[in-house]
Amino acid sequence: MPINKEFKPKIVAFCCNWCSYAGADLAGSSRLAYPADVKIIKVPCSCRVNPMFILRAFEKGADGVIMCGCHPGDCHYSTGNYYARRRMTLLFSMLDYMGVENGRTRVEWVSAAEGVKFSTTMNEFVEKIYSLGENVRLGDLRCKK
Amino acid sequence: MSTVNKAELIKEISGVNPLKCMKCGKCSASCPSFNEMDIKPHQFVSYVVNGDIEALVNSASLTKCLSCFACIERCPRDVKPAKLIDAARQLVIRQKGETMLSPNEIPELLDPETPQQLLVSAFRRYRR
Amino acid sequence: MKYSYYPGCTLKTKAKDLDMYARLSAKELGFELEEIENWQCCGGVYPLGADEIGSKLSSVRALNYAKEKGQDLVTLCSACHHVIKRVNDDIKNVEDIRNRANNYMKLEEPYAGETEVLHFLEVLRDRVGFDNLKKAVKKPLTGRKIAAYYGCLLLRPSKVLAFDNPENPTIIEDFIKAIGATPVVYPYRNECCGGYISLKDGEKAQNMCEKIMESASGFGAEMLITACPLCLYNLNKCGKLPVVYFTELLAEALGIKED
Amino acid sequence: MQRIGVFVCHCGSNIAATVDVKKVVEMVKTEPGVIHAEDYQYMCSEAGQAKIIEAVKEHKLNGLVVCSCSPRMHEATFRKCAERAGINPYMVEIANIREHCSWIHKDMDEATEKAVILARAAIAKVNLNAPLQAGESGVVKRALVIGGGIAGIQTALDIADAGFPVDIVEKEPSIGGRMSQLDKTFPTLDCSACILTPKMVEAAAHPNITIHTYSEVENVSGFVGNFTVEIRKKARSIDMDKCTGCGLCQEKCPMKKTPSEFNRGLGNRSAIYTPFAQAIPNVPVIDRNACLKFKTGKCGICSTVCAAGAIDYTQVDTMVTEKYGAIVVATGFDMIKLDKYDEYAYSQSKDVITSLELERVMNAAGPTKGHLERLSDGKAPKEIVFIQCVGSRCADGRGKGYCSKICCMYTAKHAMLIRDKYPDVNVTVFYIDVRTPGKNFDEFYRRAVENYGVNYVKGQVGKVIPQPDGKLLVQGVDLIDNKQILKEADMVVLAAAIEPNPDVRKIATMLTASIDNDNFLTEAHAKLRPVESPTAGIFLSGVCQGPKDIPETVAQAGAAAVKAIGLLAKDKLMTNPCTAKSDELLCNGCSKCANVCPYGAISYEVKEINDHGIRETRRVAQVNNALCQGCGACTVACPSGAMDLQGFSNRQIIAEVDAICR
Amino acid sequence: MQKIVERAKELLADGTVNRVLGWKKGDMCFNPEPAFFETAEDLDENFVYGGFCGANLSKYMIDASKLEGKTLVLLKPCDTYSFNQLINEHRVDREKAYIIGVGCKGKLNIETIKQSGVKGILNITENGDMLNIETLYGNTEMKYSDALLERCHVCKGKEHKIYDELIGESQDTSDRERFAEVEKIEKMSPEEKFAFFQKELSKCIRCNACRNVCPACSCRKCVFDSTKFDSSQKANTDSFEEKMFHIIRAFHVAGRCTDCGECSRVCPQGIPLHLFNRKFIKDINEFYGEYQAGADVDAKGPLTEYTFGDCEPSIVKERG
Repeated sequence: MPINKEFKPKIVAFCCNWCSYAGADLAGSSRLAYPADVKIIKVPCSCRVNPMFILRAFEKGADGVIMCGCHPGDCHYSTGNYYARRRMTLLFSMLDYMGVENGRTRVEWVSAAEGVKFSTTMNEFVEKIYSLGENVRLGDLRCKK
Repeated sequence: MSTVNKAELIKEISGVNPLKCMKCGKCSASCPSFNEMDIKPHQFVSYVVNGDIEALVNSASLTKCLSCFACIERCPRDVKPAKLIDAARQLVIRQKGETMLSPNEIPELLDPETPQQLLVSAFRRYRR
Repeated sequence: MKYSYYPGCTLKTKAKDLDMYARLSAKELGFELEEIENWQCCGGVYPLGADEIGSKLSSVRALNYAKEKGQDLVTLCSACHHVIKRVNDDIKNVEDIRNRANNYMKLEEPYAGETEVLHFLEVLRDRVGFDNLKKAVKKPLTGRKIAAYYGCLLLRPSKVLAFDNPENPTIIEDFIKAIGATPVVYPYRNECCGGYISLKDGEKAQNMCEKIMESASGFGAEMLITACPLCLYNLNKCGKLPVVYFTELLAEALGIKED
Repeated sequence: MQRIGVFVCHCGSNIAATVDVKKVVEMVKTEPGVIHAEDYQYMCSEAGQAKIIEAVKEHKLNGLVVCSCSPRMHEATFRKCAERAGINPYMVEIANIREHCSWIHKDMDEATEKAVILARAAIAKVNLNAPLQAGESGVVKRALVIGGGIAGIQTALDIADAGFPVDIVEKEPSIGGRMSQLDKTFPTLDCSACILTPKMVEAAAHPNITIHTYSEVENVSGFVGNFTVEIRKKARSIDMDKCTGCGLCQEKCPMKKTPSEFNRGLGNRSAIYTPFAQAIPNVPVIDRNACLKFKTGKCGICSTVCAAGAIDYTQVDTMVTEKYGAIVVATGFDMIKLDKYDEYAYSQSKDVITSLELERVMNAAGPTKGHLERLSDGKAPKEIVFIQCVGSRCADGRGKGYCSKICCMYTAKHAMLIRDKYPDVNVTVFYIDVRTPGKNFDEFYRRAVENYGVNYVKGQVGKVIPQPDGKLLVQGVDLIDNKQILKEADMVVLAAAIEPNPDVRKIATMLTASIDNDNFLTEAHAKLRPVESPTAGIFLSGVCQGPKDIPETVAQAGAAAVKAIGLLAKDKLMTNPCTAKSDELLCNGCSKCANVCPYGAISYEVKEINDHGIRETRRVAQVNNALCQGCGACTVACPSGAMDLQGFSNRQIIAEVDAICR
Repeated sequence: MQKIVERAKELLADGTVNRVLGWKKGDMCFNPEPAFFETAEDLDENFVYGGFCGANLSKYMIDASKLEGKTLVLLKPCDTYSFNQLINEHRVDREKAYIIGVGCKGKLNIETIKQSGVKGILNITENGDMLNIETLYGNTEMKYSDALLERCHVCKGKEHKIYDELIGESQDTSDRERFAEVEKIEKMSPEEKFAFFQKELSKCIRCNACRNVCPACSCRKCVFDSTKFDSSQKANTDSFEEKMFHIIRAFHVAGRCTDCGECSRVCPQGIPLHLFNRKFIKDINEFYGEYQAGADVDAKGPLTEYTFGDCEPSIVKERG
């Protein structure tokens, strides 16, 4: 697929405070680069991520949304990511069912020690979004001038 | 067919996940045919895991297993070694068409009391 | 009370006693065994591969016959019981086997494991009740020391057969008590008799049966009873103690055995 | 409307080398709510903080955005700074333009653009921030320990020594637990009673410890720092104040055929009994199911012989209600039932026993007075077989999936003790693995093999076959020799798996403490908070949390005590202000939030709600701020959006999303 | 029907219940509507129960639970799942309801009848397995089973899950695979899927009928009407809004939706809205084990439960 040079995707990453946000910090302090298109929003736990936030991001013009949390079993709140996992599985399945490319959404478990994983994940994800191009199927076109 | 595929086939036919085995040996401790077997019940699992299917299908153990289900009943990991040996036997029968019992042999094996059940089950065990 | 009854091949030939005394006793105890029409051989052994289907169909036919009659299915031969009970369990719990079996069968209403499979002993225990059996006994076998031989097929795998405690069963001992005799408990009663191996390796089977006999007589048994024609054949070859079908003793205790 | 100040940090060149900080300052000035923006070399320095305080005063700011390093680094610094400037610390947001921006991007334009966007997101959030106040709640300075085994005793002693009153609730007539049933302990082989009894006495005599034996926890309410617990003291039928513990009643009791629980049913006890000689308290109880007086009304011998007049047949259960600041669970374990393992002939032969039964057999106060003998015929055994992992590491639904951890060591101990005392007895151990991780543990096991000649066979036993002559034929396998073994033994000892005390599920439910499928209580964090339950104020001691040997149990008991002491030492608990909050007007009362709350922080109240003038009585969710840890699981589970998280509200997060996607 | 009326009158008369929640005759034979009856006369005059009484009355019990005394409510087998789910969520008070489980042999869809080409319908009467249809242009007939609502073709069974007493016989009318339609869509390419939903959802006029009728959508205040998410109701300006609305609505009822089919039944534009809910149900069954909301009053529900070994969200991609 030809890559549109003009295309600057908007990518929202929800990171839980305890693992993934710290993993992103580690990626930073290890100078592990990933594209500037990714913007991180801190949440206390992946279970705080309401599917409506993800839909909202798409509505407002995001081209990809990724959620990161502690590895299952390591949640700071013991069980939060288990609930998040079910919620996101169902949401992603529904988006796929409606014809939204399933590469636009992703969940990755990143621990506070996995700076490398954070960076590789973001690089992969951004590359995927570039290959998919602009999100037209779920965006509110009025928001994307 | 490669050995990897054969191992997969054995897992499929048997429905057994050999990786669940913790090598405790309770199958071999329970087996009434242990002494007649060249590959022992607890070893079936490693042969499948290591893909050494050739040795397994050529093993005398194939016909020594009595299907008494003692190993299945007692296995603490739900591995069911007898099912693996059954699957290996199936593999031989299905792929090579080999049989281990010919009808010609039968008359001399019979005695007046031989029940049908014995013939039926022996045929099912030794050939298809 | 009427049950669908699956006799199996051996009960029509070498094990006629097992069958005949069961029918007579059933009548005496107030239930009836209605033989399934056109039953086919169960195959003798439970089909080996998880992917096999054809060899399970004869069991499914018998099971569906009972279902259509609205009856429970009663078996007598251990092998038939083992095969039919396990096939029924597959049909009930394994979707793939259920679908494939039904694809072959082309029934008006698919068979999904509705029939309950009971061994004759289970009928005595769970439907008639050993207490009631005891009351029906006319000639109690008082003083006779009898050892039960279970074999493999009725007990294992216990998750499916759910017949009795697989390592320490009591159903036949309770039966022996009900007909007035004294049960002899011995540890080899659930060990294998050698099964089909006796066809080609008679010696091996003999060794195994000897262990069983030795253990039983060591604990004071005078005779063995069993439900399986193949076990009876193998044990009899060893010849140490007499071996009979449990139904024969049942008929004797009920006073309907012709001498 | 918020009056926001934005402070962009250079972090020396860490940020300023890649992000055009001046440009960021210019760009954010036009954002809604922003009154003031400036940059500085090091915002976190004293001088930087002084600049913030100055700006707050000068521009009457009430919200701050600091564009700097990660909030994990300096959020606390800037919150304190805000407090000094006179604004609420929760009116501060950090835009992470170092770790998430300058350090990972090279292109200045790109990094600057991203920094602006991150700043905008923070500004959008602060626009919706509300001042939050950390709440306070009091702490009742008293602890409850549930379970009076070694774990409970140790925890209680440690808390009591720190100066806090502690109550122990034990359901049996005496404290002491499993350890009191043991003969010797590994790896030093001291006599169990010799080291346990002094601790029991110390606990009984400690001025800060109250022991409720023959008692059970019936109800728990409240939350960390302030639990209310109802304890049922079962009728003992003895006046504890009058009884002198002389033991005459037990001696004279005619009903002596009740299997002794303490001796694992291997011996009998009387209907009026103390479980063992060193029992604390040394006051018997009457087992009303066994007592002739209670069964038929006739007898009363114990009452007649009691000089102190302590027997009271009319006693009834009494309830004690007490308040506690902390609760420690130390409910311990029992052996699993072996009814599903009849291949080992446990129920068929008296000479097949469990390891705990062997402890009683070897104990001088046990049913055989410490003589090693067969329970069937009293003969001395010559051949003993031990079978490991009976019901442990099972995935077949018969036993437990976990390793019981203590069996390898106690079997080595048993084998060694037997070989030491009876050198003519052969001991064979069938094992799957020998697991000896612990100080001096492997050395201990090797001693059993090398110095005592215990025969370790790698392999399992398939069947134990009782023989007509009373011997036991053990059919096993030696996996190293690849041979099946038939061994005649006189005794077989089964290392049965251990399982948490079955009562623990009921207790966990009362405490809203989480519990796993094996009935072990779950710790707050497997690595970092191993002695705390996720439910605040509940601590875990001993095997209730997972299999442990005595040294580990005592260590964990001490750790649990320290955690409890740390809590009790506080006068007030500060609560995290970022807690969930339910909007009563929107709440359906559907319980979805409570279903996902890991802390049991959500309860329901039926109350009158004034819904825009309409008064209605309905069921609404209430969040207990002392328990809520602010994960937010409830906010998403809530269908109506009534539940929201303070500090991370739906609108705040959506504002960030919008700012990023703008 | 007469039996129901007689019994209802008895229960009103002896004070067991204060009112009856049932269906009253509409202006046409095929549009009866839910109604409360408080007198025997009202029942005699206006009560109706027949093939067109598809409306699920469970949701009305939320309000009825707040009224004085008990309400007699008539529930069909599938309605009882909704009622159970509402008990589970504490939205209705079991003590305030007297439930008569009424017989059901499948409910009729007037649209199906109309689509078969019948015009100018005046009256429809049930006659055994047939429907006699009087029209402006003469009489015609149609098989009852040919005019069923979509949901009746995937009937959950003839058993009432909760009731105080039963009147009338029920019948399991299922004759289609419940998930066949969902599977058909799943097999489409992303482009086809998108086009399908684009076409269906562009019909939406945002009348909120689906939301208002849904027994799971019982929030005091809908998130679309609240300021909590900044997603206040707006007029639809392009199909995007409708996508959001329907995904969010389906997600809000995921794990709680009993698949009662009311949303599709009431949609004036004929959008197959059940395809959203049923997709979630199918996924839940596949990922987390069979689950039927409302079958068990005490169930926690799949979205407020978890297992350690749950599948990862990436399964969506792997499944293709």
